[in-house]
Amino acid sequence: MSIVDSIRADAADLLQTGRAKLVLGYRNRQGRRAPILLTDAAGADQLVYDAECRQNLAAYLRKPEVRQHFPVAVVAAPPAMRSLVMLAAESQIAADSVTVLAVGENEYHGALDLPATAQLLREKYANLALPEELLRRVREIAAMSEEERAAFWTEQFSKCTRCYACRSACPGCYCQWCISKRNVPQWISTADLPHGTYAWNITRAFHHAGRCTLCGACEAACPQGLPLMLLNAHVAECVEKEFGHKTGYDLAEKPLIGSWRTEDDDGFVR
Amino acid sequence: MKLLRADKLAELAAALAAQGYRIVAPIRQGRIVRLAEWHPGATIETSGISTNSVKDFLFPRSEIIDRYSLNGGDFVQQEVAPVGIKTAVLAVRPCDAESVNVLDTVFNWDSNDAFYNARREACTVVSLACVSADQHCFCTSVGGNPGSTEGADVVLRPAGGGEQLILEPLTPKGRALAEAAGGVLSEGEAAADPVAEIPRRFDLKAVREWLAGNFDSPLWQEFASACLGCGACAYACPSCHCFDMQDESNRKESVRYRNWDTCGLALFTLHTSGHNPRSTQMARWRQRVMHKLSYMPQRFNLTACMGCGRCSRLCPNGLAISETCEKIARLCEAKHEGGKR
Amino acid sequence: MARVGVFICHCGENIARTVDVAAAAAAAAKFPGVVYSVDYKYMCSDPGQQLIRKAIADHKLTGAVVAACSPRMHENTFRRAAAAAGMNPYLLEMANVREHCAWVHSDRAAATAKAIDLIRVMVEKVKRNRSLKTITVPVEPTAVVIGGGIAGIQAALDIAAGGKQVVLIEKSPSLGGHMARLSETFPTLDCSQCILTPRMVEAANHPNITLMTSSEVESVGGFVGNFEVTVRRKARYVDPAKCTGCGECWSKCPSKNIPSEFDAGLSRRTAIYRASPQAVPNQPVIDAQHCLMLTKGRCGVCAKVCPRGAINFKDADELVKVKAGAIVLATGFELWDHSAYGEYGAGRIADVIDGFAFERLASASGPTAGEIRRPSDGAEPKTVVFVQCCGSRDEKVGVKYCSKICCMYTAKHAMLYAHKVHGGRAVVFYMDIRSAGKGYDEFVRRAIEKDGAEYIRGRVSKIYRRADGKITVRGTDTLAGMPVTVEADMVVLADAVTPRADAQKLARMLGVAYDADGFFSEAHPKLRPVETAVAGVYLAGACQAPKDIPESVSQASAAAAKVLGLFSKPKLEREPIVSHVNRITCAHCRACINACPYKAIEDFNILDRSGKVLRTVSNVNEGLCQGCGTCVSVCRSKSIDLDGFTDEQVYLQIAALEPVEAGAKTEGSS
Amino acid sequence: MEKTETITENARTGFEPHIIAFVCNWCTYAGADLAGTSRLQYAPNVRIIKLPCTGRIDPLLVLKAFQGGADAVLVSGCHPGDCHYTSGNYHARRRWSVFGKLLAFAGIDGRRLYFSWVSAAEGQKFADLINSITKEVHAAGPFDRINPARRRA
Repeated sequence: MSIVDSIRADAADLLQTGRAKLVLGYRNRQGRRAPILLTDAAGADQLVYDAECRQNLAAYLRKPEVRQHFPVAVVAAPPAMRSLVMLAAESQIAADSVTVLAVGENEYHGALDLPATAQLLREKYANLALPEELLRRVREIAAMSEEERAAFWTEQFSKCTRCYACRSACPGCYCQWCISKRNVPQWISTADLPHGTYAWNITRAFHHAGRCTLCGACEAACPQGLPLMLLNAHVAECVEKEFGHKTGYDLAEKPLIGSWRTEDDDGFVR
Repeated sequence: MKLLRADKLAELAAALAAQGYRIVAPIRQGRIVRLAEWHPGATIETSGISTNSVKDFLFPRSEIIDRYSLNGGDFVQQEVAPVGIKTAVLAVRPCDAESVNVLDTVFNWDSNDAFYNARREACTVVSLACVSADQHCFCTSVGGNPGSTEGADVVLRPAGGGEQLILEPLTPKGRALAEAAGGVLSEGEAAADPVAEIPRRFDLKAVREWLAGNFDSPLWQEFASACLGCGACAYACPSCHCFDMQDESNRKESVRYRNWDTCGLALFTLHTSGHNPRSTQMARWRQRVMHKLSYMPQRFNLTACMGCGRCSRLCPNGLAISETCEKIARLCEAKHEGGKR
Repeated sequence: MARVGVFICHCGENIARTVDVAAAAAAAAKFPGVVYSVDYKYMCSDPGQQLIRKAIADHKLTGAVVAACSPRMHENTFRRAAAAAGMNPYLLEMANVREHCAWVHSDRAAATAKAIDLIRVMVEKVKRNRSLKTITVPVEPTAVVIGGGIAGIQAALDIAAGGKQVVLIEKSPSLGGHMARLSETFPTLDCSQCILTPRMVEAANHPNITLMTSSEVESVGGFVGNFEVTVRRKARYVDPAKCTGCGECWSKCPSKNIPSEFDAGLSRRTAIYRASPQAVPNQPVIDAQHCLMLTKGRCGVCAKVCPRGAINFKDADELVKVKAGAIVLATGFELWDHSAYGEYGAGRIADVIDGFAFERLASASGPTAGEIRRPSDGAEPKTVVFVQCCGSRDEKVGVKYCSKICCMYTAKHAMLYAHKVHGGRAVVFYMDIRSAGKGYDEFVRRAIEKDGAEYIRGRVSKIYRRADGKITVRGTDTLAGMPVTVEADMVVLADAVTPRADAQKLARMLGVAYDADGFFSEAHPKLRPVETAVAGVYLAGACQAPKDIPESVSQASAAAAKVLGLFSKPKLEREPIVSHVNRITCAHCRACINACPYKAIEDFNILDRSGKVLRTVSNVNEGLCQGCGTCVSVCRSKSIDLDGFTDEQVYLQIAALEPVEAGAKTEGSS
Repeated sequence: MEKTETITENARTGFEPHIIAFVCNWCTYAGADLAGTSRLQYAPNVRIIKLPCTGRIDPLLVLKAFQGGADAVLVSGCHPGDCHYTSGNYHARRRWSVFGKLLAFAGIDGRRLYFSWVSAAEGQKFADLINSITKEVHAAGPFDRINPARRRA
């Protein structure tokens, strides 16, 4: 049975048996993939799956309209699976509220609960490689002078319209009150000028330090084509190198920022 | 008629720049095409449609509209003069040109917005008729068409199978631009290429009627189910025009910014009390559709959707106002037929 | 609109010399929100405080900034003044223009500019200060005293006498510490044990004192008024409830050849032993390293001979939790190890001993019953060289400070030697003689003039043993300006007094600071010498700095007074610098709960009327929160904030420092 | 002495680095006090903002400082193991390790952002630190022109 057929079958079964009241999957829309929220088994045949499915559907779990339908099932590739595990570790979803329709690299692992998903990730997807091109560009920028880097990012951020598509596409951005909404004090200016866009994009990247699963949804969502994954990949590399930290593999994971070890890097401190 | 070789757009830009115009045109930036300030060397993309619209140059994402200096305990207000830089916006789509009418109306209906008007008066819109379209285009469904000259000061029409462009000034500003273009243009005759075929996707009248009577329809939940509540659609939309005011200060002065805002974000309608009249994404998405297709027509007899399709092209989650309208239209037909029987 | 008053202190000349205080006052007067600005010679003086109180009343101030010394110096002074004028004390802040400005800069213009900035920063903060109410927490009226030497005993007895409970924790099997090992004490030469032993017994029997010997502090939790101290009571293998201290066991114990710690290795003890005949409690313990039963599993003689069946080889360490309102640190000192001095024989010459060894030789209860006999062959040394400052005042190899007590005990040693070995020759090498103290200098003079100790000013450069057993001591007489060589039979080194090796571990458990030398730091060198920076933790004795007995005892009593003061009220008032959660915006990611060092943040369920859980959020327990603010930094949605250092306050403080001339003007539009 | 050098350099270039220091109350603030009571002279370019603990020093504070035109920012607290609140500085250290690298990648590098441990006993270290940082920022030059976070209105 093809991956798509298996997903359809499991989705229909989960909805019929009531083990899921809602299935988050992908559909076809004018030749592109779009999320679909199914509550009726009859609709299962609308589900599709292929490499084009780039949205991280775990992002929907913050929507009150979706949470009303717990337990839900989510079609998820390894990065999205990591997001789900991370959300559970950060107490955003209860382990019994989500079933994962786990799609691996061209194979389907079936309908798993979160512990099984975490185990699958540890066993089969412990090392998800990032695109060479992305890593190459990260090196490229790291090799620039401070002035060049500043110029590069100033140029990039100047395109940002502060539409927050990056935020809404990201499962990790579940705060009802994002820092960007805070106005007493207004740490992050809403003005779409360098100080505002720099503060927003840097803070976004930092808030995902040790939490980003590198799914790429933010960059894919950005209407202005900002290379957000450069920031995410750089930070992810740093935290893995410095602290051996990779999020989304352990339901009991402690947050990277908010825990410590005596042997943490001390070299940069005078 | 005035003609321009299609591959000489850059020369037109250069000529106008020489005459003191700031040139804005669709330019490729990485994986996207944006309307941006043109500089010699940049190639102007005439196919497809830019991610941003003319709006960016008439109603910027952020602008300072007031300024106070601090002197000890007291504020001293500083005049902020509206600035309009003489600008020619080249080769924008007819739907974009049309959208300017909406902005003109909104920024002048109760009071006249000096900042907007200064830019508007200094701006000459040169539209480029569409000979092709993609599956997201639906101008014909909302009263526009790929050859429309609404809101344009100058229209460019592809001719001779795209070899040539026919340049037709439509307004005094347009004629002034043609003057400034001077030698780049040649006199001659050419037959305009046929404009793009864009099928009508729904009956706008029927949709309006449905909207007027179905504020509380359970269908909205379904329409909006995939919306995650960002502002991508509104900020790309040529006619969305909502803004927010923010004061920022250092110890010398305080400035008042006018920044884009959108009904798609939860904070937009949040009251100080904590109450939010549009507490769900459903309500916010409904507001967006209603505002464009029901409230604006009622108030100004204007459709605030140009059918440019930007929102559905950009929406990370595949929402599209056109798709919603099609669904509504189908409902109406069904009801209609049901009524017949 | 805020009404802030700014009060700039000259501190006599201290601030005014470098900072143009008048100019600063004039500048401050122009800050938005400042309605009154003044400079004055001594703000902390009575008239100075009067001035503040009057201004608060006259100008209806909503906040005040005192630009003067460090807040560590006078914040309380000025906040009390504000309170006296009816202003909430937390509406007053200090700008540190003395330590952080006037004293560290010489360029008057630059210093004045900086002072003005520092004042503006605090004005901006004060504008957003809220009135805070001090938090009251219940106090557990029990004190833990760590260390059973004279300082610990004294502190424990004084607290107990004040009617409060004390848990006295001693690492070794017996109370008494170093003092119990001394022969006589300067300057009166009264027998150390004769004066100490009664105090030891009193401490052991006092109804308000719980004695825990062979015990060490494992961990410390909680905070002032509510500490929880976990104590490891080490296995002693002898049931104290049954043992009568009859001595059958140790007289029969086969492993007899263990060097006695108490006697500085000059005598041997058995595996089951008492530290000394005067040990308190007077009950033996088994030394597991040397007990045949515990090491090899055979023997068990003591168990056989014990008439009460008190021996229990199965005994194990146990962890005991003690709730306490205050902690007194009295962990004492140890001697610097002179084996670091190669030129002094690197500790390998048997007859080159330290002060404690000599104390034991001179002690009637010692291994030689008070006769001076050298360790190597038990012969009576005819010539003894005493070397002061061994390791002290030697930054390279030893310690840089003066160990304070060596001059006095060396004089005592010379004196005791003269009394015990008639015709013996005592030579003392010294750098300086520091004998300040009641009857101290007279005591040293007596050693020199009456008891004929030869004092040579100069350092000893080399000590080595000759083939014939004599010890050659080479040095210089810096007064005579010539080299000196003394042929000695025994050498006594006055080793430096150092903090205990494990003192820093304890300091970290408690969050108590320690100085560069490793001694515990007092809260203020002059005004708060027995307190630490950690509320509810006090210092007594040589763990803070080298001290002699009377000093240790008086500090111990002072610490006891502090503890009794703390215990005098059933509830304790605490600075209200605590975090608060914004329950509307908290996303319950639990980052703060993970990060809090005090486990002060917990889950909190928001219920509807029917009791159904609507949302779960974080909640701060004010009693446990110590106000570090770590939670604020890990909160991504800024749903937790810290009173006294709120986001808004800090934001405005930073904004107040923006250089206004910088920052190119650009039109806001694109 | 370093400070005098700094001053002569300043005289030449006319550039006075504007440095904001976020320090903890228990160690570095007290260390700065000790520098004062010991009358140690150091460059007058640093403005201290006191917080209870490095644990409280949020990256947003640093961003705000740079928005406000700081040429450099110093964050300083208790040595590892010495935190008055037992572990605030450990939390801070990890946070800064990550945030520092992120900022460097985004155009605000190590010549603009400094971290240090200065205990209550290290008045001399504090004075030396301020002098050397002031010198280094001096060498790096004014940040305002290229500062990507700078607010320009």
